[in-house]
Amino acid sequence: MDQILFALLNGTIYGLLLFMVSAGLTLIFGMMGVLNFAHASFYMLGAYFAYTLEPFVGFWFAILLSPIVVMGLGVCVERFILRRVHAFGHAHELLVTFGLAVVIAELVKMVYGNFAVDYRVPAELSFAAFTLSGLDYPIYRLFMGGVAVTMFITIYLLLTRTRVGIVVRSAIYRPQTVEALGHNVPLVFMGVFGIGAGLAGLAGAVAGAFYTTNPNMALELGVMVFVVVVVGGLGSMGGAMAASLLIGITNSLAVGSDLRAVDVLSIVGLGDWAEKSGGLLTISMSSLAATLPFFIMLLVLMLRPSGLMGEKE
Amino acid sequence: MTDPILTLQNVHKSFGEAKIIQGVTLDVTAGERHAVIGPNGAGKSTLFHLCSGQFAPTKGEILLNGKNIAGLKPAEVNKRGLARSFQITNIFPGVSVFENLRLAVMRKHNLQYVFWRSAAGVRRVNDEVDDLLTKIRLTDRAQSLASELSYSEQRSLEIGMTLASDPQVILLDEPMAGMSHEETDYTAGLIREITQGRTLLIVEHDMSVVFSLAHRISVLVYGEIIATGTPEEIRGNARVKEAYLGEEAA
Amino acid sequence: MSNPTILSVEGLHAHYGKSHILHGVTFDVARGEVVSLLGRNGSGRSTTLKSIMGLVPPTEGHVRLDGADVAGLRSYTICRRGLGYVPEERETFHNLTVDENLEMGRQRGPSDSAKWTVDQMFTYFPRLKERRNTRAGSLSGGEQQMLTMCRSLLGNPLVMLIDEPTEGLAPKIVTVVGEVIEDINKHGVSVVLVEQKLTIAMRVSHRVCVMGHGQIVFEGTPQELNDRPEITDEWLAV
Amino acid sequence: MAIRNLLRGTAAVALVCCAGAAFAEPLKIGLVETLSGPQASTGLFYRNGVIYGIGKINAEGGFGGEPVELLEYDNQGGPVGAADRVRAAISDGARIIIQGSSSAVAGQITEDVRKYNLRNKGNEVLYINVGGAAMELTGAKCHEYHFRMTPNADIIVNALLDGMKENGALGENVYAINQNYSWGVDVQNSTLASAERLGFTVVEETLHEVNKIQDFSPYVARIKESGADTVITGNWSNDLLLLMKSAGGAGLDARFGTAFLDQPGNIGNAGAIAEGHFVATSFNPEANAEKSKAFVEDYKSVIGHYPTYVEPQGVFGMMLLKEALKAVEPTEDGLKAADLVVALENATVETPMGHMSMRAEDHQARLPMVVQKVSRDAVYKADESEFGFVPVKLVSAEDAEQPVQDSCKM
Amino acid sequence: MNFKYIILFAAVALLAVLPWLVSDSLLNAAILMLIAALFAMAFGLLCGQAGMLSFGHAAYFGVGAFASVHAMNAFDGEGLLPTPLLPLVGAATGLVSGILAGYFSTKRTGVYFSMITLALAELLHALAPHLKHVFGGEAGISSFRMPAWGIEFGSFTDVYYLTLVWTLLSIGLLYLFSKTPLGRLALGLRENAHRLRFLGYNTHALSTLIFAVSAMFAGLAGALQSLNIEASNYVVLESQISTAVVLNSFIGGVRVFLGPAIGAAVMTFFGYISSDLTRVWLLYQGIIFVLVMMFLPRGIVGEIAERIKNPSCDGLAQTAITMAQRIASLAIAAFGAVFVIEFLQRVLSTEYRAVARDGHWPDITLFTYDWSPVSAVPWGLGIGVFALGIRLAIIVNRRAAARQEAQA
Repeated sequence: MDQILFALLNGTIYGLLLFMVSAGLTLIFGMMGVLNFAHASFYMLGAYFAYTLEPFVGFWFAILLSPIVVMGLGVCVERFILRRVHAFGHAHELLVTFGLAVVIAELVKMVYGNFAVDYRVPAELSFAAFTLSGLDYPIYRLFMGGVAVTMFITIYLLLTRTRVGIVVRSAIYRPQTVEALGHNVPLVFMGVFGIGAGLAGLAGAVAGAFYTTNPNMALELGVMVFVVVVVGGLGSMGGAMAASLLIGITNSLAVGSDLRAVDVLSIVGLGDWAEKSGGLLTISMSSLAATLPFFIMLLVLMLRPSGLMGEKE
Repeated sequence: MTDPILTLQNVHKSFGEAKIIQGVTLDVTAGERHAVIGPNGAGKSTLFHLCSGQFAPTKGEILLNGKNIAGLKPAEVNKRGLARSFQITNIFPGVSVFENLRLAVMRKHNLQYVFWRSAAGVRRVNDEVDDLLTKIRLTDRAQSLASELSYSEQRSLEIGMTLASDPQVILLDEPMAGMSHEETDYTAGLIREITQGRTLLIVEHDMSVVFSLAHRISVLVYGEIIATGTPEEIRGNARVKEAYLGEEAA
Repeated sequence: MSNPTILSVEGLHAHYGKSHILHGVTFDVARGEVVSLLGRNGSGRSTTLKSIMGLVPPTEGHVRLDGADVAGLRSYTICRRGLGYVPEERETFHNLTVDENLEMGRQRGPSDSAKWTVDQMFTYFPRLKERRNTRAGSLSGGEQQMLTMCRSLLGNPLVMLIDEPTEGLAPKIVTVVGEVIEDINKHGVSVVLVEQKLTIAMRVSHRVCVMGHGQIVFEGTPQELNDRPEITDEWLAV
Repeated sequence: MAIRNLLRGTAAVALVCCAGAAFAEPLKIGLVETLSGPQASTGLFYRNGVIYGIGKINAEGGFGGEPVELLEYDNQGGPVGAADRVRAAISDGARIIIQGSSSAVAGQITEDVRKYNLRNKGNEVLYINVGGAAMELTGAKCHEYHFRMTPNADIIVNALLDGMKENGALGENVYAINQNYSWGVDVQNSTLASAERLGFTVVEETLHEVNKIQDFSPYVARIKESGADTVITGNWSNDLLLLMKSAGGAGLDARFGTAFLDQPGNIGNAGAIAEGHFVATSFNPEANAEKSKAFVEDYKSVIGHYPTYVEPQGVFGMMLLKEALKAVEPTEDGLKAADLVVALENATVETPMGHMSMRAEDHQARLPMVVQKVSRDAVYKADESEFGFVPVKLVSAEDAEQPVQDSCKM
Repeated sequence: MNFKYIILFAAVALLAVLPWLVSDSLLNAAILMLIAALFAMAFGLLCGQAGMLSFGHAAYFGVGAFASVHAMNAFDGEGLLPTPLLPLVGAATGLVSGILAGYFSTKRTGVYFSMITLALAELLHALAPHLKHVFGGEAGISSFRMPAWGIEFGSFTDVYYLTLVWTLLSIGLLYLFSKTPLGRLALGLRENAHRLRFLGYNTHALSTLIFAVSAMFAGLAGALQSLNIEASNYVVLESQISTAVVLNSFIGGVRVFLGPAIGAAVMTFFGYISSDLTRVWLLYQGIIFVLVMMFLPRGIVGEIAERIKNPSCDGLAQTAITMAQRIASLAIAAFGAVFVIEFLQRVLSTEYRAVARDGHWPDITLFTYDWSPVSAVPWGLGIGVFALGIRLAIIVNRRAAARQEAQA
């Protein structure tokens, strides 16, 4: 029982991390229709900037300042690159962000080297929150979860309770009408892109200390973030949250499970046959964990292309 | 001119709560030019979408040559002999005019899955495209990109493509929208010419066109046909006038 | 009309892609005046409004609002300078509540414009007050129309551009909409109205312009139009 | 043909001029390493070691009186790029191919070299493998022209387990967690095979996806539940770091035995969490301190830093090559590969850790291993942290040696 | 028109005599370029002609590669499938997998289509390591090119001709395909799939077929690669392979027929040369790609074709001069940028950092000169040259614009 509880807890925290990174992308995708390939790069930059700033301003200010720097970068990307490419169509926008992701990854390697940098959870946060069947639960995990939840609540409140939030929500659906009502939509787009990048940066600054800050971290998370956005549904914050948790938890449960298709088939008496045919049937759930998100994405794309909570295709 | 070729029987269409078409019954006789008019939002385009297979009606039957086509896919409807044009120009902008028409013509010859011979080598297709080009008077623009045509030329091309499958019934959705006087006259002549021997169902707002072109007119208001008749009958119909000029219902 | 001109449209041309929709539209609106644009579908009335508003950028011509040329500006600037626009398709934000939709419209507006409050809106349309926390998507067509008008009005415009406000509405609501237009006009807001229902247009307008083929083909008072049945027959009726 | 010869002639003239008007072709060695892309980090370390080693070869007269020329190729991280670069290297005149990072690339190169040699009898090339650790390279895939200068999984795991046992760090319940590919499987098998000899039970073994897992806590939970007191893992890079951090964060009370804990960044990043964990490699500067000191200082003066991670391995491989080259007489065409094969099989070299030689049966190097522990007491600190590696056991080449695999048929 | 054929003929002739002209090493590069070009052409059919942006084309390339390796091992290059005909196996496998994958992915359009192709490829890539008997684990599957038809297939030259024949043949077939009714309909799908439906076409079937044909040629390219390196490894299924073909094709120009092929050949050659020259060649590749997307949205070949089709009113001579000026000024800027990047890379490298630890900054050799990183000279030089180049480019552009203004 504790095992399951543990898996659920971990899956939730991992899911929340995914949410932190995807939150910005889902806003950007929803509003501008751009699947931003460089989004995970902002996540990586967040971690690296925080690492760079930490010696000067300390951990707390570092994780506060780093997202702001990333946000500034995001604003520049939107203003000087995406806006220029916009006229050539969505494919070009998508591809230019892809090129950007390559450039950012290479620059990071050039400046910070190829190995993980020494960016760590500060000592005052390295203790156990509680113990569950003999295992400590690091407080930092809860902190990350807390940041994600706070982020979710803040975005939610911003989107629903503030004028800017209302503008953003309506601009997702009817940008022209919004503009005709006196709102500077290009500025809003730029702002949303910047904030989206900043949120990813915050996620990086927070998670980079717990996991590792290395030049491949964007690559590792990049595709997963797409999966979250597509599964959750375009522009839907709730959808992104649901999809993140779904992927986080299935992943965590799958990793801990040795179940194989053979075992399921032997219930109906096909065990021997399956054992003999081998291949996919004899691979355990845990080895397939990495493929699950793609299965989920395919299913969603086939059955409900607008995503779990998306409103338009 | 007595056999109905296209028949709508008590056709309904709603989108969620909104009832757009509320029980339309209409006979279009073979060989006639039939216009559908009505104020904005009356459901004319929806009616076309229903006939051409874009939407399936919520209720009711649509018979083409006596066979129900309601709910069939657009491609299927087209194969059965009904082709349509679009209100907003709907062509293949990045390829030549010739190519546009060839794409449209090839279907009829069942060439769609052919990958062992050159499209340019099929003489029948080329001849038909040339024919169409002449008909829509675009022969000298054959090699231009469709996107480089003027607006009215694009509309002509649109009509040409509709014609390509040699359909029995043609649906034209506002073919004159956005045209100047001269262009309108030109296109009206074109439509008259090309619909010889076919059945035409047309939605149009330019009344001079409608009245000069149509044999019969149906007036659609709030998803219902309030009158069908010859141009003279329609002109004299009080309910029609009211619908158009908005006398409030007492 | 002794009042000074508030909106002056001069030689406006506009294209939708390849299609040349407006062929030099020219008309003036005086302060406090209601002008109706009449004409059949496709005559370019809606495009005129969109073009004034900057949604379909004019390819040629001028739009002077209170003396300043706003042609070619982005529509949010035009809005802030004092033009309110009520689109034909209503375009309420379906995922937002009525209150939020109204909030979307709130702008300071030019200094000399009439000022409006949400409460005033609710006096016009009490129905909206009852449904203020409902999502706009679930409102009826009439309610959505009221909502769009209120939304634009809260931008405190000098001139309201209203596109087909009565389309598809029940007669009772049509009357209400007509009255509201008259009332906001009394507060000093000028109105450019595109309207299919001639009776309403004739009743609320000070002047009417009839459009055909992207041009103004007749301009005059409702009375003058009444006196010219051939205009009505040629350009408006069946 | 004429044009081609002309071009070649010009190229040769150009080369000769550059080489300082010497007449004999110098021996060319092609380094086909991962120098760009996500896995470039390790490749660059092998490169350092090889460059240092070649420098030593040239310092002692090179080959046939000519300095050896090192050609560098970027295999772009994968077997496909490697295949292509090996061919480029050979056509540029390289007679020896060197590569280290990634077993997949090594697998490709060894096959390519074998095929090339089949087709070009009398004009063979050699593959010096300084890092590919997969068992099959000296097993089913072994051939005459492949030489592994690096310990394989068997050697590493056995040395590691022995060292841990001697230091009382090897518990009775061992958990084997590895990456699901040949290397991980090899480590797992070696661990299982040693259980009886060293008197422990492998309570559970896990193979997981390679470099795809962000969150290792589910695995840590499983380790905890299994009751293991020791974790043996061949994981490298992020997979090791994240596993360790996750275990540290969860307060998992288990000792780690690893093969790649010394990868730069690991100690700096894991900090105190890594303290007390073990790693077995082929070098530690504190073992045989005097000899080692001379080596590391010299290395630093050339490369710029103390040798770390896989660098010594690369150097030792080059040292053995140096000895072998000394024993070979250049022919008219330069190096005759078959001669070098024999020379390598008979070569012995004294590395700072002890003597190292090549086993003729499968071309697996016999080399000493050092089992080390992460500790604050280390003289040489890792990653500018307060931790470093303290040797706990130096295993001689003879003791470290493991039997030849049956599958190897030269 | 004739001019076009002359160039084409000259290019083919050049390719045919290439083994006599270049070294083995370059010939090897040429083989890679041909394979990349064919792969890009297959992608170009799908993306450029039919408008479907696939992010998972490595899957079909990969299955072709593996199928042919298995066939190589099974037939030993004899009997029904002698070595020269092995690519047919790749093509067949590509076709079959393309029909399957195409059926699902073309059910959606736009970015959703892209996501499905991405998901399918990632799934295959994630599963491949576990299916060891098919994909051979991380060591891959190795094979041996057996002699056939009296040819050894041992030397570069043999392999080069084998690749060349198949690539030219395939590109020729792709060209002919684009002329067939189905090929023309691909354009229809790209331009307006909605309209096609109303013309009576089953667009899903059409898309699936086009997808399958594209996958078939991708599989053929994969098979050629297997033949070339005599092995296959599941890394060919990696997303980098999928994205590389997208980048290559767009850099060349995805809408012009030979654009993808030329883009792929150029970029492959660039990678081949630069990866040995500089450690940050991926950075340059990324920068080139971003710049092409921003300033040459039609791709390099596409832009040239456009210039030829719609020559500016300047006249040929003036256009050529302008182009030359533009290229020259951009080359100056590029030199400045490369200088700064290379210098920065050296300063930041671990090697240099290790040497420079004690506050002493040794000189760095770059382009045969020694520069001190703490002096302003190298930085100023690099940035200055870069700025100069950009400035010149702006001046050239302004002049061209002014001339056009004057003539309009």
